[in-house]
Amino acid sequence: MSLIKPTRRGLLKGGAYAGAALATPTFFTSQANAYTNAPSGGKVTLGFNVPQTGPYADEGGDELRAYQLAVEHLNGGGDGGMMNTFSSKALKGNGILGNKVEFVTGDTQTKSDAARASAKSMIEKDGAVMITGGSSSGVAIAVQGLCQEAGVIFMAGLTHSNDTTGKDKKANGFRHFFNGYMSAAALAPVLAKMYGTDRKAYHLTADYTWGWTQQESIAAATEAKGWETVKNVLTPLATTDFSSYVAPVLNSGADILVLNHYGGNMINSLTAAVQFGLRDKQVNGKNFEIVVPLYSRLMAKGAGENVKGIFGSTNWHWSLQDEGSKAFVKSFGTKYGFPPSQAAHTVYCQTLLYADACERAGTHNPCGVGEALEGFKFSGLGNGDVEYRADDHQCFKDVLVVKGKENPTSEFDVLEVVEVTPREQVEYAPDHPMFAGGELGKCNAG
Amino acid sequence: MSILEVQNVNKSFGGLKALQNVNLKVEEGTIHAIIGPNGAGKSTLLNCFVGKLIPDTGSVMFNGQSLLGKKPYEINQMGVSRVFQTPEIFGDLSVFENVMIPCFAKRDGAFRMHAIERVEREVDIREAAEQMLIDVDMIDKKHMIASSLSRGDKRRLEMAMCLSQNPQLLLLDEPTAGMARADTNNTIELLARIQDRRHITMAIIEHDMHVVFSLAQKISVLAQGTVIVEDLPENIKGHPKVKEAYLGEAAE
Amino acid sequence: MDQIILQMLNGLDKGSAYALIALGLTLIFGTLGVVNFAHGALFMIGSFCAVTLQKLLNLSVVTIDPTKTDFLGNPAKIKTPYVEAWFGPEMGAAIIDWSVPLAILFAIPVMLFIGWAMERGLIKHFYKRPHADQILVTFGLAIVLQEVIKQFYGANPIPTPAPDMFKGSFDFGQMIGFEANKIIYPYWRIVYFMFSMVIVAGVFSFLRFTTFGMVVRAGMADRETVGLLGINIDKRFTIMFGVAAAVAGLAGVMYTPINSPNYHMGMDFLVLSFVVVVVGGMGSLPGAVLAGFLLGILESFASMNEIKSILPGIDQIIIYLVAIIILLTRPRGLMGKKGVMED
Amino acid sequence: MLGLNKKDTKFLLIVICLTLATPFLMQPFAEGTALAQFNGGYPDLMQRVAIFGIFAIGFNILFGLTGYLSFGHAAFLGVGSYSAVWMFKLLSMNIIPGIILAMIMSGLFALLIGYISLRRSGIYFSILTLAFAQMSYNLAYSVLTPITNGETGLQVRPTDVRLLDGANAPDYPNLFGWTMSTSYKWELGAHQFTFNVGFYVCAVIAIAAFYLSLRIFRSPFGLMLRAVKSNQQRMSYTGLNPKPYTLAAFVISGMYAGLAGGLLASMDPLAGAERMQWTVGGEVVVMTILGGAGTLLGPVLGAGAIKYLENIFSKINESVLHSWFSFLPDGLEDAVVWLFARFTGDGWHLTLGLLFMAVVIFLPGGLMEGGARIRAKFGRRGDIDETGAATKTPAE
Repeated sequence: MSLIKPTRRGLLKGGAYAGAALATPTFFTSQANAYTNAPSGGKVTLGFNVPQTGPYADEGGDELRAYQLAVEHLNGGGDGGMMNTFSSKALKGNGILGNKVEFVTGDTQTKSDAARASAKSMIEKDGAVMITGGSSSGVAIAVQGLCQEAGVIFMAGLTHSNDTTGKDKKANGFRHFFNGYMSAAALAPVLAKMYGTDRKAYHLTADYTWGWTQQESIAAATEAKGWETVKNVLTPLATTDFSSYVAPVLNSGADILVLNHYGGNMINSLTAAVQFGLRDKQVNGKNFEIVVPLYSRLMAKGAGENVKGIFGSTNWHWSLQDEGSKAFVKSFGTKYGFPPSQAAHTVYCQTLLYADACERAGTHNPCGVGEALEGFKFSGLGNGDVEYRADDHQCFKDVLVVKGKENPTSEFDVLEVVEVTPREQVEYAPDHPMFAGGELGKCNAG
Repeated sequence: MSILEVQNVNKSFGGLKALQNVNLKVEEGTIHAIIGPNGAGKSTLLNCFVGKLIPDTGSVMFNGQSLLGKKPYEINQMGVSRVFQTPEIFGDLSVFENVMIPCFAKRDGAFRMHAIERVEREVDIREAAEQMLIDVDMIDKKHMIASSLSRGDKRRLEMAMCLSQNPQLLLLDEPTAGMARADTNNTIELLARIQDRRHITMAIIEHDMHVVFSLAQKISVLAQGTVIVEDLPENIKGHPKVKEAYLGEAAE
Repeated sequence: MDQIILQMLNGLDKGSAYALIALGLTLIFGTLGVVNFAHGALFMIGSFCAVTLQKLLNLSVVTIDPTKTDFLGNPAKIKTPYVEAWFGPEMGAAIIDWSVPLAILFAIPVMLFIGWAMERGLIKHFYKRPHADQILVTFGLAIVLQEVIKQFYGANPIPTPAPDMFKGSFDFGQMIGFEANKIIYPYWRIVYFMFSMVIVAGVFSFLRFTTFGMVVRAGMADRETVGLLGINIDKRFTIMFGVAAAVAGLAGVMYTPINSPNYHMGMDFLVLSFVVVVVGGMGSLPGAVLAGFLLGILESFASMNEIKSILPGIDQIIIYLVAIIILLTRPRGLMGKKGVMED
Repeated sequence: MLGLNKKDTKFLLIVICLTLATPFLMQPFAEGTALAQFNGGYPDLMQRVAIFGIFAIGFNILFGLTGYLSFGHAAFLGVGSYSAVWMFKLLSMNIIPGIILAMIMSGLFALLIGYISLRRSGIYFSILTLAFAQMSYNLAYSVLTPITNGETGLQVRPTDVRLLDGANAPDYPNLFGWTMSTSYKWELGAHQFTFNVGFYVCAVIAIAAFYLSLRIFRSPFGLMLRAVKSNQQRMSYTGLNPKPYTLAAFVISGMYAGLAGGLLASMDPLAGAERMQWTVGGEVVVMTILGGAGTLLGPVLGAGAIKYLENIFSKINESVLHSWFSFLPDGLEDAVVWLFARFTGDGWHLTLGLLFMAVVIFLPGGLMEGGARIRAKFGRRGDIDETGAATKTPAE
């Protein structure tokens, strides 16, 4: 065995962890590397796993731009962006822990299988010590599970399902993005204020896990404000023409339509709802209204002027005027010529937060990094004062309630911020029933 | 003893009566020709024998068993093989494989899951198939792809395939159609030889009277869906009804 | 009752989209015997004809307005479309407003050309090849076409609204004696239905009443014989390919206000259109249209709450379920011909 | 040997050698060089190539031999994966019960779908299988979530029952204690080779699968299947019932798909509904045709080519390109990088589409024909040429 020597790299939590006799030769312990893909040679590799083909390719492209910007800033290039406004000053612009930051990219295709394959190749082939990105909850949960097994950190990208930090939470996974519950908690008071407390809501819900959790959250939050949920109709993911789901709404006695859809589904269902003239109607003596709980500016653009005046929530928006947001928009806008999306903002923050945690922990070891992130309080990255809660690795921060802008001044000016809901209002107990059933487990360093 | 007995068979397509009260007996060990003008219903009748069509009324008995409602492969397994007007062979396979398949069918029945055995080791089958190819003078073309054969060779191959099953009754649908005179004579000779050697009962549909009168021991004349005469070849030649049927057609 | 009428309308509307796509696909199957997996891509390209025209019409003169600023704090650029500069603001705005209907005029020559080029450049060489090869090559072409579109227009859906006058909806129920708000239907969907009827009628009368069409139909039935008559059937088939592409393209153009086009939409419609064609029966044009409407209507009914409460998830599978039942009870679909694509 | 003739034995031995040497073959470039980007010798990709190779070998038994084109084989892949993961959850993390159940369940499912779909032929058959697979996918994604865990996919959890596993049993899929993810690395100068337990499990099973398919190709049963493709009418007038033959081929290929699905889950214990989508079923069709339908080795090559492209080309982003072409003058560098970026990274689909078209146009028999042509050009007709059935002559 002088020539063949096993190394930790590429070892996905092998027999060593399990203590199985066959795969636990003693020479494992003599390894210099204490965790998966420990950086060597003054370089550290991050894996950016985003959708590059399929319906979310543009969102993935925007994420990739933000990642490149973050890497540039971490390595000391550019204007430093939000590194200058970030409350933690551990980052020095010399990479991470003195290691130059390099990255590899992959295509999730918005499919769990492809996303895991791509993440695995980053871990096994390229030696990535952290995986980040994604544009849907299914993918995020799948990759998060993989990273837990492989012993690397996963910094989730765009994932809004309660499950990511609920029943599928993992010790190695961290989510900066907000979730269905937080959307609902932020949105419900505004809706009650705008549309009154005596409303009857009709839900159209995308028939898969994310849709269900969001619908559950919205229904619960609005019902607490006095609304009544008349009906919840599940729509197949593959639906392109929502007419047959929208048509019965008017006759149901409901005066609000909630569209628990995202991406292409959202554009098509909203377009159909507006075409059917729902918003011009009076029901129960009130104006009929439509609500889209989760907005994405990139996607909302696809619905054109149908979004005008429609309420929803979003994680972040480029028009925010705090110092962090302004620095990020400037830095991103100067480099690419247009303002960043919320997906870009999230993944930029995630990259910075990871780098900062490494610096503070003094290691890339996932367990050390995880410890540094758990309970970490920070500000200066937009969204006010933020905390990465230790119990479930969910970020708690202010949530934006937005509305489709009536008179946009440019093609990026689709949404306007109606209210910045403070963090306290969207917080929940870690054992909230909507998030129950999962266990964080122990951090895994490979 | 008659091997095939057809009684009062009727078959119509929509309003068209293709077969009317057809009665026919094929004696064992003979060559029986079915002749008649175009559109007389010869092919329809043949299709009723092999399970491609089911008669509206009447019975078709083979060796005392009814063929009605049986699937083509069941009828074949009972001992009836058919040569088609345009050769039906396995075009993608080699000549040798074409002949081996009926040998397998004969030995193993309609279905057998012999997925692990090797074709190479099936010595009996290979020998039988090779002998058959020698019999029909095609052994030199053993490895050719069937679809690349000449038309005459294709027909000869099809005949070999049917014969290799050693059927009790061989149905031939215009076996010499489109052949040159020399080929036709070869075919006649081949069929005669087979009949001589193996005593296979044959029913032949044929236009070429040369073939018919060279081979047939009995002839049925079909016209307008019904058998007008069934007799020995020498009696058919000058039969007035036959003349009428054919002349009537010519007059049109 | 009002619900049933409403879903009937929805079904007709969905059905007209299915019928148009299937019609074009059947023209290619029936005439050329080619399994065209790029047909969904043709539909997608049609949609992008509308997008392209909209972009062209929105080509703008850029002037700097120092009084306003953009998101970075630089002076804002004000864009004035050329058409507004040329025809005056009102006329120009009206032209832009009508870009989707205008795109029909734009799409017809484009789609005819694409169809012609596809047939001459690629499909022609695949008539004698196995269906599997045709599938692979057209599938490859579909991917290439959609990737090219993605390079130009990105992956996100692009809004292409209907003209203002068709934007709202009208109360169909009141017209036939129901209460107000019982049966509301958008204008544009009525337009879409009418439009598809016109196209279907146009294709059928073209095939039935013109000599050209008669030759093509004869060629569909028996290509060799028509070829023996000394008629150049190949040339006509090429034209039919162009027509099929144009039908798919027009279906795409008019669909844009209903479904904001994205580069991926062709694949979404691909499977569906094959199911429709096969349910209708290979090689049968009326079958394709009939199946399109049948599946559209059944799909709409399956999504009714009353039905979903009895059979949860039925709307997920209804199309496939119907396809299976029809194919098992009618071996060649609703109106299929014997021997077409059965081997 | 092994019931094969000399040629086939030699062929099989070559295949075995190639398979076992995959960690070297797919890792030809030294680490740290620009070409290292093209190395594919890491566990996940090697496993995938082997697994999709099995999937394609099985599909080829149906499509290559009988000519029946199924678009629904993804359903069996999915059923296999779900069954395997359920075994991991309920019985044991040992992959044996999982794989066995995967094959049984997919076989039963194939029997049901095949029995119904085979009542039709040609495109009608294809659409029936497609409809079944799409129904399975749609239901697995939504209504059947309690069984399939829907969008997220079925995963193993620490809280699972796992009746047969003791307290010390590994938490990850293993073969009697050998976890699939264990890898050994061998550094040879600048080269790095990875030997992964999971890959070798897949490889051994793939060789067995290949061997079985070789036997089927050479058996009377295989001959009958080719007869089905060639002329069903003649077949039934020859006293053979085509239906059970075709159904048997369908079930066998369904079980191959189930085996592949079970292995996928064994390498990575998560079963997503996307595995049942028609695009996956289409992918195996494409792999088979691309490699060469009806040839023995072609489908495996096709599977390798597509998986390699998917995993390697999609990772070549613009910064990688810039690092390659940095020796060029700035303006030219940007232009070259721009051009290449159309075909790699987020443009990898374009390369895929162009590859399909190029192969079908220029190599009608798939990649195997390309190989045969190259050999012909060098004036040598190797043994594999005939035994591999690469040429149009049927291997008897």
